[in-house]
Amino acid sequence: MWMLENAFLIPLVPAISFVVILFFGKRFIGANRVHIVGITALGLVWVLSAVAAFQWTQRVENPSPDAIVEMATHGGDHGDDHDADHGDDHDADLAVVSTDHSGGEHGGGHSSPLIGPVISTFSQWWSNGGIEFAVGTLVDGLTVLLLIVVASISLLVHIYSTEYVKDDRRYVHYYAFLSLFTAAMLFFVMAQNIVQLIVGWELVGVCSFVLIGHWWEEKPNTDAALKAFLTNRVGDIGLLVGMIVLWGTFQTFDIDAINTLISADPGAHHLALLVAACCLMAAVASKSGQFPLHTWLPDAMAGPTPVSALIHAATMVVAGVYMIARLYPVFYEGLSIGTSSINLMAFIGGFTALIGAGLAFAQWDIKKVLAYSTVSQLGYMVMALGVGAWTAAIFHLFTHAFFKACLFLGAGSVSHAAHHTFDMRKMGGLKKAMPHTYRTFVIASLALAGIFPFAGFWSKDEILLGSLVGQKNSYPLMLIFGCAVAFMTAAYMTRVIWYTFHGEFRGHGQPHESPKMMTVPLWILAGMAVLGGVFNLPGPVLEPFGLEGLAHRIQTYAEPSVYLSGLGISHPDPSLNMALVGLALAVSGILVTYLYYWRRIGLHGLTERNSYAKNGYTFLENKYYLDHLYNDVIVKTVKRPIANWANRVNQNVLDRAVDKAGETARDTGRWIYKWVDQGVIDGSVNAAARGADSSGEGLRVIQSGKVQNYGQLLFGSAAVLAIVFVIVV
Amino acid sequence: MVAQNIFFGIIAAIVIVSALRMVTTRNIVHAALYLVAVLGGLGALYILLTAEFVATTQVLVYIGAVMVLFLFGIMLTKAPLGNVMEMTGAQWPIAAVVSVLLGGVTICSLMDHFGSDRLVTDGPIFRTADVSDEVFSTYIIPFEAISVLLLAALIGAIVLARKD
Amino acid sequence: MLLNQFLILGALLFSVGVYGVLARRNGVMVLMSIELMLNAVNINLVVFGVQHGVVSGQVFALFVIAVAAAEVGVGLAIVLLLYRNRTSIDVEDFDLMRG
Amino acid sequence: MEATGFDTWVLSLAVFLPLVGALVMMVIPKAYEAEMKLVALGSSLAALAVGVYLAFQFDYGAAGNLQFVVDKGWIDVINSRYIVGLDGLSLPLLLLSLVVVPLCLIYSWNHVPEPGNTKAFFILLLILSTGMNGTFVSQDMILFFVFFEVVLLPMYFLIGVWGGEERRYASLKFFLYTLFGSALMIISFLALFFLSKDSSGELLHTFDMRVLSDVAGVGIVKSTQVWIFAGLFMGFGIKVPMFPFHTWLPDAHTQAPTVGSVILAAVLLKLGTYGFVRIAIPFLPEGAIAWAPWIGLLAVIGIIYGALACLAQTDMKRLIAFSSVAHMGFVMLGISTLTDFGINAAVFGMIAHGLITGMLFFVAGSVKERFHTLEISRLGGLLKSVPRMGWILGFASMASLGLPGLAGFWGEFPAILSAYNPGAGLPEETFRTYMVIAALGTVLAAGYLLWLYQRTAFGEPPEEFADYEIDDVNRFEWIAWTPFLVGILLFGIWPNLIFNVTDDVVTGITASVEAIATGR
Repeated sequence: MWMLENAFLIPLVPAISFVVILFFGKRFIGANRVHIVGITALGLVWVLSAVAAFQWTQRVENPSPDAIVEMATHGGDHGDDHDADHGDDHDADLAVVSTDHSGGEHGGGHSSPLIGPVISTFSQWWSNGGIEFAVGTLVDGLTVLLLIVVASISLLVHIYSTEYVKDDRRYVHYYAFLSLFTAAMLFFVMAQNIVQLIVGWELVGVCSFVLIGHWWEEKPNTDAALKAFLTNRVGDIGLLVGMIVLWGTFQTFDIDAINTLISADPGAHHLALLVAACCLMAAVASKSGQFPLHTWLPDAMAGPTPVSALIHAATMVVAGVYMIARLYPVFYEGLSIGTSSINLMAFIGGFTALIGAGLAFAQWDIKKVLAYSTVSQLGYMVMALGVGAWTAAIFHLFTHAFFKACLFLGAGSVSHAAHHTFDMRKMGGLKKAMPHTYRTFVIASLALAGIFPFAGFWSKDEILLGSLVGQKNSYPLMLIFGCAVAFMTAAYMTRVIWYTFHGEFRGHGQPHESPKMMTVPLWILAGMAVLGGVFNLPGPVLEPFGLEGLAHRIQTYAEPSVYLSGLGISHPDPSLNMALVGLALAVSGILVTYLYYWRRIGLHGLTERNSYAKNGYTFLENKYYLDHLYNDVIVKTVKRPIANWANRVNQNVLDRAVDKAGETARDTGRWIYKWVDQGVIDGSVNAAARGADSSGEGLRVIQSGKVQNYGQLLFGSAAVLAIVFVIVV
Repeated sequence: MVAQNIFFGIIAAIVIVSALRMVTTRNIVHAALYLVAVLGGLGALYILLTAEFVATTQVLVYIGAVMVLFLFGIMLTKAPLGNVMEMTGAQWPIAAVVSVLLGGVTICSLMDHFGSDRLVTDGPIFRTADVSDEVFSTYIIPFEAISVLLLAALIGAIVLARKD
Repeated sequence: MLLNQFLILGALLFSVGVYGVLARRNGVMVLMSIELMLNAVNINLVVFGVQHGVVSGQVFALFVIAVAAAEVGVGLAIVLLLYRNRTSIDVEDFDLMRG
Repeated sequence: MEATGFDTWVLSLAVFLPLVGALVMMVIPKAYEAEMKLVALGSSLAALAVGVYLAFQFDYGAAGNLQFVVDKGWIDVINSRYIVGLDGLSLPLLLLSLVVVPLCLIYSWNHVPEPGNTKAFFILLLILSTGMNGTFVSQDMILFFVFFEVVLLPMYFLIGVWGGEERRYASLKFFLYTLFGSALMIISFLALFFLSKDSSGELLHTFDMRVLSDVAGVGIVKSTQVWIFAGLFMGFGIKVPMFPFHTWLPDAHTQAPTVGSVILAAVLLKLGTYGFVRIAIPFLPEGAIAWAPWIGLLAVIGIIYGALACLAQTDMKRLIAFSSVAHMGFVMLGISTLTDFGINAAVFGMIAHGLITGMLFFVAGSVKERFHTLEISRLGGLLKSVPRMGWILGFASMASLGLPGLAGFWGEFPAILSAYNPGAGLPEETFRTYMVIAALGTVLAAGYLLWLYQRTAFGEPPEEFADYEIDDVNRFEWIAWTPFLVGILLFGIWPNLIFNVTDDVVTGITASVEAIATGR
């Protein structure tokens, strides 16, 4: 367990790498070779993370006595082999730990003992008014999962970047900040207290700022960087206030303590938790690109593509999701996730997923499609958390990270080939020229679309299932949103593939396949996109192979049952019907889009049949009718008015609102400066000076320079004072 | 006692009237002469108060020396002898108010404080010898200081009044 | 005889002197008025000396007379100097300190 | 506790060594400029060395107590004594002041601003140093006042002689404004002198701050306390400066020479907040409780207002000056909560603001020197023309907007945090509102700083400077700036370096306030 207790080493390695690259890179290593330092560091991080992950699984499998947390009150075991009816049994389940939970291993319910996180604290960070707390690490399954995700993707991005940003004007800075970002993100995920959470949160934000603005000579890039940072800052108000409310309520910064306190007594502090949860939702909305603060994310694509893959798709943007997961008791109790059938988080998540997907149709920039897709998928995760499907959300986070990174890196590869453009209208027909990119892109797209058996299918299925079953009540609206998004996701990804890889090449020059340093990471990620699902396969799937023991690994290892069981969170049974519905939606999405973009061929064949065979009139007319319906009504309304409308709202209302807010703030500032500061306040000071001046003018009359006048004053005032004195005394 | 009172009344009247005339007359030489009257009257009052040496000094120094100085001053500054120059400034009402206030408050407080205290008439009488003893024993240092002051004033006056 | 007789006389003389100092335009007249004020003080000194049966009242009166003589000497010298420089001894002409 | 041996005069040494240096410089003829500079630097470095000695000898276990105390008769007539002492509150600020002055001397080593005259410039800086050091260690109100005012004159001359175009106006405004506050302050000091009673009701008639701190205004009725506090509030609040008494600050900062701005921002503004923590609150707890909501209100107005004003600025230095108003708003918000958290945060905020804003002014000064303008619209592409300076500006901006891991955050976050649970006797809802508004201020801070950074550092350098040969950060600047940069990073990573030291004193202060508040 050494690695779990000394997890601070993991962020320390890239932090050192940052310092080395930034300060010694150019001079001692050579500007073109700094990536060696970065990749070595990341490799080390990956190994350490893997060790940590392994040790964590050991801890869960063979818990040592000190790892087991005894809880007087906690919820029942909600493994899949138990009844699906978990309605109200979590209120008063006082069962002793070991009796009720012994059979959990094959159903995917958490194993019987509640495994506590590994908390180590180091030097005292703060002592302030009697409250002292230390910087430390909290390592549990969730942390370990994130460590693996961050380390893997960061490592692959490091490797990929050696080609992608080769000969860049700021190669050294690029690698330095890639390292710093990794360090900050790793620091963030193993935060032991909420102050550390805030610190890590802000640090990843600033790295994102620096990397978006990497090519700061061009104004749009810096605008995007500023927008990203400022939007995040807006959310940070919520973060600060929410965290402060938590502190005020529990008088501790310790994440473990806060979670334990809530799960020990779920009903208490409901109002404070509600306030905290709503405030923190604002933070989540900004960092994880949730409606209505998602507008920065597409703009953030101004940064180098590997950065987009690492930061704006796979890791940093899931910080919000991670924070919800980390402080899940706060949200669960604050937003009454367990008892409601709609709540703020679920709605925001679902709605974001929907509008993100809608917007993805209207984009011509391949990276922006992927960006909106990211928005949409993050919404999916938030929605999953909002309906109480904790594991599903984290599972989706895990799978999404890989296939979205793959997609982004694939897009980067395409642009690398097509003369650094991201405009899909200048692509097309790249299938032949770049087969590796094409294949990995398609695999990742299928994963994203949720096609069996790719990774996305499993995680998406769990989310839909989660909203279908819910906790006490199901979440019908979320289910509808989820299904619609599943359909749309498949559709827009098909569109991207059509425009990018099929048809005629519309750009200029000769497209070529990217070098190995880029395709190898693509294939690795594609592999994960295929296989990612195995980490949390439902039991029934594995039963035929006799591998039930491997079911629900993420649920088993990652879920912080020590907190969640106290809240009584249940896991729904796998449902074949739901899976089929989800799959059908995805497939139909692909099919519809396929028909639309290949419709010339379809229409051509149709007219041929119209002219040659008159027997199938009705059917063909129906077919035509369907075609018409798909084309002109569904696709066109979705594609044109709705997406455009959403786009317009996005651009004109929300985006304008941000701009306007900025402008208004500046105008207000100007106005206040001009009128209040310079006018009133400064003016009053000047007026006071003028008053002194004019009274001075008055006094000048007295100041005649004539001795006798002074004498009059002297004696007169002496007399007056004497009179006063006489009267008083 | 009555005689003393009568004398005091006469002298006081002369002093007051002369003083008033001194500050109101338009002729500067007249003013100097009124001052002589005031100073002389005061000398008489000192006699009345059994301060013979002070009275003598008053006459010698003031009427003998200071007045001569003043007259010389008047002559040297070619002050008009008649009423040609307006002797009183335009602000005399203010001055009057101030001095009336000052005098009023002083007199009021004097009345208030000393009311009907009688002057001690049976106390010791200090002759010139007593005064000189005192001056040359207890107050020898102030006396010397006064000497130096006079010397300084002498030199200062010469320096100031020199033509070049 | 009342103590107040003398004191009030002194006070009256003093106020008259103040009036003279404040109202008269001629420099020499101002100096003369100052003499008036000094003499008013002298009366008080002598009277209180008598009242308390001490000799120092007279001594100080003498000192004041001496200082007054010095003051007149220097004051007249200044007036002369002013006259020589400005051909005027009107104190209202001297307002170099005007603010 | 009375000190013994060397310790009895080591503190006075730290205070007066710069003054000795200044006196020595006065007798050196102008021609020996190099020697003169060495004397100036030597004396300030010697003072710093003494400060380092103090820091090592300081008993951190007893940081709440005064150490190195000297108590000697001074002005017996008014029972004012020469009392100096060092505790956990004074130590960091004294060190800050001791560090800043030699760095400023180094920075102006070869380029004393127009119209030159190194001798006078350095002498003034040294006198300034004595005044600042003295203020932080004096434990007698008259002594405090004397040092407080000693600071004023050198600064007046620094601005008035070596300043910009409008230096006369700015220096006069600075001088008069501060003097006005001081006048009210001394009245309050006198009132404290005459009215303070000990617990048995005897009038104390003392200026001894230790005694007054102990009696904590017991004998003074609340309404009187409120008035006396008002006087102190004006005196210190103007110095801070608090909205709406801040208008001298932008002018003074804009017109002052670079090192003047740096010292003004780094140390001078802290005299005001230090006064609040050291004098106003412990002496008059009831007055403090009555005033705290209003101070908090002015503080949050200052935060938002300063930030909005920043957004409207076109001059870099003026923008930084307004940002001071906003940052000192956070400090005052922390103080107004009357909690350990808040006041600790305020002390931290003072030091952080000193380092960060000082650094920003240094950069602004160097930019001005190279480009001869601070118009934001005329600058641009600093990262390209002077990359190192551009990076430093970015670093300082990030620190200034409160990025965690850098010093600015630890002044802001706990201050906001403390407003959630204000001290006993204060309205909770009001302060929670302040908390939210203050949090909003952090966004605006990010807005104006990044906006500044985008327009000055990003992009291509403007045409008009294309032909210039512009040097990047030079050696003297590196020497002067490195301690600032290291400090910002160090305190950001390890905030307990300061919290640890100040905590004991602050706990003592708030304990007495709380006792008063709950004892009623």
